[in-house]
Amino acid sequence: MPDTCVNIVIGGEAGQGLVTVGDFLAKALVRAGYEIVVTQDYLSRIRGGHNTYAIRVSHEQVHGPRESIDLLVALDAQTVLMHRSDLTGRAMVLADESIDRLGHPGLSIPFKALCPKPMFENIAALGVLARMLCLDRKWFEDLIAETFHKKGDEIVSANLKVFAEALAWAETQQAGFSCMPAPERTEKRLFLHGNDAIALGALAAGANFCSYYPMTPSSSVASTLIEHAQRMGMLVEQAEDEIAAINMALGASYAGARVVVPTSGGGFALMVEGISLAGMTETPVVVVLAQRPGPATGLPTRTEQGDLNLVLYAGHGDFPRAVFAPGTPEQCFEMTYRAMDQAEKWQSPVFVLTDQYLADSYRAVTPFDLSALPPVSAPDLTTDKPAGYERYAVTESGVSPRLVPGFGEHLVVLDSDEHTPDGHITEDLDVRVRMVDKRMRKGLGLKEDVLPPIFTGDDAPDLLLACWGSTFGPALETAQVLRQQGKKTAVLHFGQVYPLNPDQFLPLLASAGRTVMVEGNYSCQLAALIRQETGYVFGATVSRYDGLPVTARHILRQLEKAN
Amino acid sequence: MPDTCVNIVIGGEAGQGLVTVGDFLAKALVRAGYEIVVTQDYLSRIRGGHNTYAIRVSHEQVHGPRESIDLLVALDAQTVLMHRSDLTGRAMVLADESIDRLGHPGLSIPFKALCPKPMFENIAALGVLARMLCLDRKWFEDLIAETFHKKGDEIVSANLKVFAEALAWAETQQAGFSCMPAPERTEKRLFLHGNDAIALGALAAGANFCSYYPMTPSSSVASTLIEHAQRMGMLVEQAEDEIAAINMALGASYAGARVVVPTSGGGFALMVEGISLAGMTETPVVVVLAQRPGPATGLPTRTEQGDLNLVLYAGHGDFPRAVFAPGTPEQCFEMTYRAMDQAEKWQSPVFVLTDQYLADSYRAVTPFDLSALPPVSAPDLTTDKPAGYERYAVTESGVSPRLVPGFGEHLVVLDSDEHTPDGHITEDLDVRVRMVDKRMRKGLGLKEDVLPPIFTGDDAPDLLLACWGSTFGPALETAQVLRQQGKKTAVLHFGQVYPLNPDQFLPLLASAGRTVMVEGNYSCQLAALIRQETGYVFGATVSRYDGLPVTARHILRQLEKAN
Amino acid sequence: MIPIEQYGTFETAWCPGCGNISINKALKKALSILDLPPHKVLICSGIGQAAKSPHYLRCNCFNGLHGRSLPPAQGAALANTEVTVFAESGDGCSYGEGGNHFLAAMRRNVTMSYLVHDNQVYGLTKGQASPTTAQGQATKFQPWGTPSMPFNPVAVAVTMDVPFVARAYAAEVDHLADIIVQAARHPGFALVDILQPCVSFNKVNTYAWYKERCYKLGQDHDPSDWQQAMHKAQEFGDRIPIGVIYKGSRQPYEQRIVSSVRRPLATSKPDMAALADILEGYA
Amino acid sequence: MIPIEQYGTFETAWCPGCGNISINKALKKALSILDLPPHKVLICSGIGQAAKSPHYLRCNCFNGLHGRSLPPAQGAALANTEVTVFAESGDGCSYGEGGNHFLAAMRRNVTMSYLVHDNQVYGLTKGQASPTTAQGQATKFQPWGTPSMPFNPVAVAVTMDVPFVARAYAAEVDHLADIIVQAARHPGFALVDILQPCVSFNKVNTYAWYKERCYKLGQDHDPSDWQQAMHKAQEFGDRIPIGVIYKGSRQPYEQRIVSSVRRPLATSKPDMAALADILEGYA
Ligand SMILES: Cc1ncc(C[n+]2csc(CCOP(=O)(O)OP(=O)(O)O)c2C)c(N)n1
Ligand SMILES: Cc1ncc(C[n+]2csc(CCOP(=O)(O)OP(=O)(O)O)c2C)c(N)n1
Ligand code: SF4
Ligand code: SF4
Ligand SMILES: [Mg+2]
Ligand SMILES: [Mg+2]
Repeated sequence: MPDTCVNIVIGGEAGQGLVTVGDFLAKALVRAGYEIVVTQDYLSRIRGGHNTYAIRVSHEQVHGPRESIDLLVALDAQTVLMHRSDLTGRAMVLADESIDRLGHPGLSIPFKALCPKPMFENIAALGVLARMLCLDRKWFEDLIAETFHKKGDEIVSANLKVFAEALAWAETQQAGFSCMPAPERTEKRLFLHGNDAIALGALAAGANFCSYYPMTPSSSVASTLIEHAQRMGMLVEQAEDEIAAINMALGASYAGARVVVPTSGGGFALMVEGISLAGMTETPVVVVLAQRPGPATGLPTRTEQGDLNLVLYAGHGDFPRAVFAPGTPEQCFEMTYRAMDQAEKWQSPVFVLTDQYLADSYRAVTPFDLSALPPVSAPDLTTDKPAGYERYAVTESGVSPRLVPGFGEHLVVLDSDEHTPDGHITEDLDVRVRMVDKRMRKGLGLKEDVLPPIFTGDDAPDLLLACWGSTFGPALETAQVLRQQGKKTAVLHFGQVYPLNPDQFLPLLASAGRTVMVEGNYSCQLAALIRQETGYVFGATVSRYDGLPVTARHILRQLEKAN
Repeated sequence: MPDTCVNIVIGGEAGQGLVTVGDFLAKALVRAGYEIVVTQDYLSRIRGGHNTYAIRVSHEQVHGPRESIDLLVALDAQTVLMHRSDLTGRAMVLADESIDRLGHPGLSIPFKALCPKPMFENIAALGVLARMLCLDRKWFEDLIAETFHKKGDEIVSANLKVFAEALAWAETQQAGFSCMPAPERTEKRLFLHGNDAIALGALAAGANFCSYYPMTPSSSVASTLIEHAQRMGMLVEQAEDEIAAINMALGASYAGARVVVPTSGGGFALMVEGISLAGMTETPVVVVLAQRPGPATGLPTRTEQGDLNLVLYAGHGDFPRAVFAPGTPEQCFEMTYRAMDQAEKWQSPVFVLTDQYLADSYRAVTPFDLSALPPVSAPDLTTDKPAGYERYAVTESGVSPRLVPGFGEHLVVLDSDEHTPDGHITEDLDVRVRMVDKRMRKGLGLKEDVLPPIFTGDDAPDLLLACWGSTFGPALETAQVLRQQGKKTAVLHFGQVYPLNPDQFLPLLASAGRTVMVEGNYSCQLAALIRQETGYVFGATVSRYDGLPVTARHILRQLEKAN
Repeated sequence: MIPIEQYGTFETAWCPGCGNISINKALKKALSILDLPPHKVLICSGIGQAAKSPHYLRCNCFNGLHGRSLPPAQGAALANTEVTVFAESGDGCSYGEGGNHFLAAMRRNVTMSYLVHDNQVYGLTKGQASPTTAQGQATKFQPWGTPSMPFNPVAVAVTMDVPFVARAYAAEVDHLADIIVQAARHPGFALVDILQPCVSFNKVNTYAWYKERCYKLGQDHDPSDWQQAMHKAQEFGDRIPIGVIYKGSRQPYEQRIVSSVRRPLATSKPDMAALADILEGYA
Repeated sequence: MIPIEQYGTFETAWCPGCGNISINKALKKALSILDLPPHKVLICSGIGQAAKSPHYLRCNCFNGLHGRSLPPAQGAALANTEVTVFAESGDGCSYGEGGNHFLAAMRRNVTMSYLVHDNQVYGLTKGQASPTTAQGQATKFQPWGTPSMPFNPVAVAVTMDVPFVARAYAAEVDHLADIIVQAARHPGFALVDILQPCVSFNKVNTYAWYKERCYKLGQDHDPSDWQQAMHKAQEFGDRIPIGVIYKGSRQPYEQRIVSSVRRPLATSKPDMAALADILEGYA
């Protein structure tokens, strides 16, 4: 992989439009059939500062971000200064002619000359990039037409003109950048980031109610839902705070809606009592928690995997739950879909844990086969025997019939206090025991349904890298590198981190020469959970907590240190 | 113990005054030199229903509650019906003559004849009880005088008269109850329940600010503080909600107050983000969490030990903390005192976990030696070098100098975002790593300071009962019973449940033939934590989650089942 | 009119003489007048003595968390058009722990009725000051007198142009029932603050205290006149007006919901063709 | 008067032209007039663009959680009499997430000043509707228009008899500085709602929009007259009055604190003799 892929980094101040350039380019690359991994690194501010948008691209599968830069698009002088040490031997720097490239090879672009107005500079940059990457101009021209379509033909052609002129200018330049191998694929792929995929997965599963309170990096789940709310008939409400968001969702779920609640760690911390209410009242709810570094406000726009413990133990008292931790946009879609089903099936709170890196990471995604999706559990609307209906009838599975109020003569009674089978408050301590047992039995069902971790790589490997959530890709890349070095390596990715079914992974761990858990947090929370549940102790752990995504280079360096 | 102790249960409706009778009697017993364990079992309502106040009493040490009843004071007919199956062979039932004793031996008391007004019935009952228990009347007479002192001499003598007449009437009755052996001790003891002791421990350590939101069973920590606020100069404020309570406390702590925040599980769930803020800003705070059964509102007035996981993992992101779990009122005092010190010393959130049973359980407590208390850490008011002051200076221990704002020219800057040593918001990712490392280093200090678990009983025992918090007493009693049956038994009580120092207990666990963890929750949370931290797996677990305190009988039965 | 018996009779956990008992009676009466069978009624409550109310009435009931009666009520009302939604809770729950939801619900204006049992004290937790306790009033937890000024929910609701604002008195059962009927029929968010004697913990605001002070608003009060309403909302002392204080006409939230949302949501299934088309848009 | 330079100059993370910059200037000016050296100033803030303010000013600073500027401010003000306490945050933080604390602080009336940077939008999270966003105003997250009615903090504060209530405009730096000085000098809780243009996300309430509407209250406005104050508090449309809207005279919380509490609490040590005596009482 090292040779065939190119890492493009666009750097500049917030507000300079680097996301526009990045999104455009990344989407064009996907249309052209390339594989990409986008990494967005930005500050908690609206203008100024220094942000980057990195696109790692290849004709083959790419798994994660990379530090070294092959093509640096510098929207300001700062960008050259800050990233020059990461430039590879073949690297080129693209910048306005007013910016000092500090002697690095590249192009000094005459933006002023190429653009009638500064607002066209992004398009001009794309023209130059199209040339540098030997991309067919049609990918860009199509995108320009689609994007500016609504603003009228004049705007479209003005942009097309700038694009063409920039491209033409670039063609006159010497600084050639060796073309990437052309991708073979021709099928359409989707251009999606993790949060898009989560929102779409929820919609596919029938989610029709979302209450949220804005918080980076979860907000784009809500905004994607809002974007499609009109067509999908979803009701989205911005709540006054996170407590309202979760309690409103529970009320809606009780009343028959299919609910999803996106938030981040600090917001989720405020939902802890509500989660306990979901557990007690057995009301389905899917909470999407997009992680960022804590404690407290921490680093609001960066990434971390530090909130696993929080979702595992959120809520006072014991009750079952499930926690998914997708590693790719595909998994974001599938697992959110499954989370919606599991929440309803086991009438429990279910979590989807993602993080800023994955949330914002665009990829080329094979279109989802909607017709192949399994059916999703749903509550019953009504019953033949309304008089005898008991919301909390004690059953063997622990799951009681869940009816929707108002659709028949049955009454649906929920209580946050301990309750009798018909839902009414009780202080009968024998009933209490029966109800705890009933609720906890659902945990067995959740465990039977658990998705096995994905094992990939060499059998009986010398080294097994375990990981969860977004660390999947970097672990895969590390394994690839090590295999190239002749080391039998495998990856074990936990896409569902709770419950755990030891039978699904203990034999695999046992088959490995050495096992290492890789986590994007300080204390290696999944390793601790696995030890708690199974006694298994990993040979070593690799952690990261500086706010950046785990990368193959990071893992390899830490592995060396640990040796 | 079985023979020399008497279990007195007073039963009746809420509002009938059973707590008055119970408190009076229990206090008289303590003054008379007896040992007691009080268990209060009440409903979440103000009038009606069925409550009990149980006093287990002996001239020797008593450790926990007991199910079987030797003396049943029935304030209503319901009480006889509900508890008749628990009566021992020698049991007596004391009730008004209008109440059917259902054939059980006892006394039918002519309350109407003995009391000029119904309000005197409690005092009359005490007269009869004094006689039944062969207690010196002076203990009661003193208490009557002290209690009614404020209401004037007339009320005092009216009550004394009723008491005397009831006593005299009881002396004329045949139904003798064999006198308990007289206690030998003559020193004064204090009549305290767990929450009293927690409040007093906090005051002794200099707590001078308490913000709280009422919640059973924590409210009596606040009310005891309020009772002494005037004399101790404490500022107590009822907040608008729990979020305000914790954040107000953090603001006060920052500004130089010594703070304590009492709450229960559901209220604490709302403080989770605030705990994370305490972790990030390194602001000392002691949170007292009085546990009750969850999830959600659960059983508001009953007991459980279900919130250990919640305090262990409350807050998003990693940061250090300490958790104390006292087992007796003495430990409540000592450990809250220590918690105040540790919170300040390590500038971290520190928890005192108690539960409804211990919170409400009065005991005879040896007076605390205030002069022997170790000094308590305190923030500095000012510095010689105000200009260079850095609230988060990076140090080897992780602890930075904590100054109080306003007492000198230094500026104290706190931030919930990641921050530079001087406290200002930063997005410098190297600083981030240094700050995480600094904060986490405090965890090592907290670990060095950890209180070892108490080991008591036979060395190299056949059976070792591990426990934490209020389960201490019942475990001790169980050990006593088993030892009498010839089984070498020991108890290992974790008074501090986090951090854990394995060196302090793994050898002890290894020395035992069999180990059993006893916990008042469904999932045995401490056992899971110990496995996570040490890999140690207990031979068996005993749990209880019906809302009642763990008792020796419960443990013995579960042990039998597990065999 | 539905026969009142349909709403059932229940043993309550309330103290004898508690004002909650009359409120429960009035609510049943109102539902009967509203012709709402039990299964068409959905009541969300918080935690406290008042919050136990929906257990003492046949209805769909979501007895949630302390302070959180309003969010689930709004969620349920938005999701389910088959039921008439009420939220019911105590003053502490509603104006203390739940204050932020109260503010937001007034702004949001979802059609539902909010029945607050205002006993000016925390009953279930044994008598602490609540947000409506009079300043200076002593309790076991506020032995030097409640330090804060009491909250006047009615005045704040009028200020915030809540479309239906009423003050009622528990002991005036028929009057209260009539107000509840009006509240339920009014589009948008309706607040009924119900003065409720707590015989166990509030020894100041007793039946006698209220009886001396409460008077019914008559024909001369025009609830559509904001100034008059504000004036009456602030009258709380020697004289306390009960009745409908204010009536406005703000557009309820439901009228602003995206038209494509098919309510009740329980019957709305995802349009997979539309979704396929949306996915195409990402290509 | 303290030289303004003492409060330092800082690089900010705000957008060029942001109203926060003028507010920061006005606050420094006010502190200078108030003669408060940096170490005698304590500012608590929440999270948001506005909440970064105390980092751009030499002072004691507690930059806490989103929505939670008021609880630590009150805690600090109660604990520490050596400092003058301010809370400063955005409209979302103050009236959205933190609404319940706002209600309680108004009732509690601890002496401190609350400076709310009211840009009628969530700035830091990129432009969602805030509680003060106009109904119907479209945002990326509210593409069909903000559904809720806007919150009028000034009117609610007047209704709740907050002793000092003002509305100010960021661009009127001297006027704002003067209001902050008055707020800090007034005993009890003081609210200053500061209209603040957000050049990045609020394209409706712009400098031009405010300039056209804002006018300074003159001598003819008597802030001690509640009716007049309420009238001015509700004026928010074609004309927006800025200045001190209301001045009352409620007793501040500090005057109700138990006399034995020795403030600042940092210097109060436990009286062990008293405690020994208390313990005796349990014997
Ligand atoms: C989060 C949370 N905090 C506190 C409590 C304890 N609590 C239960 S009821 C109550 C007060 C009830 O007062 P109010 O709402 O006025 O109802 P009332 O009992 O007076 O009818 C409190 C504080 C709780 N259950 N949950
Ligand atoms: C508990 C919590 N919820 C949400 C957020 C995310 N958040 C940060 S700032 C903000 C809104 C800020 O709006 P406002 O208070 O008006 O300040 P502005 O940025 O407009 O100055 C939000 C929602 C958070 N940090 N914490
Ligand atoms: S305590 Fe008060 S509010 Fe509660 S039931 Fe008794 S009288 Fe009613
Ligand atoms: S986004 Fe708005 S409020 Fe935030 S700094 Fe920019 S202009 Fe100011
Ligand atoms: Mg109340
Ligand atoms: Mg704002």
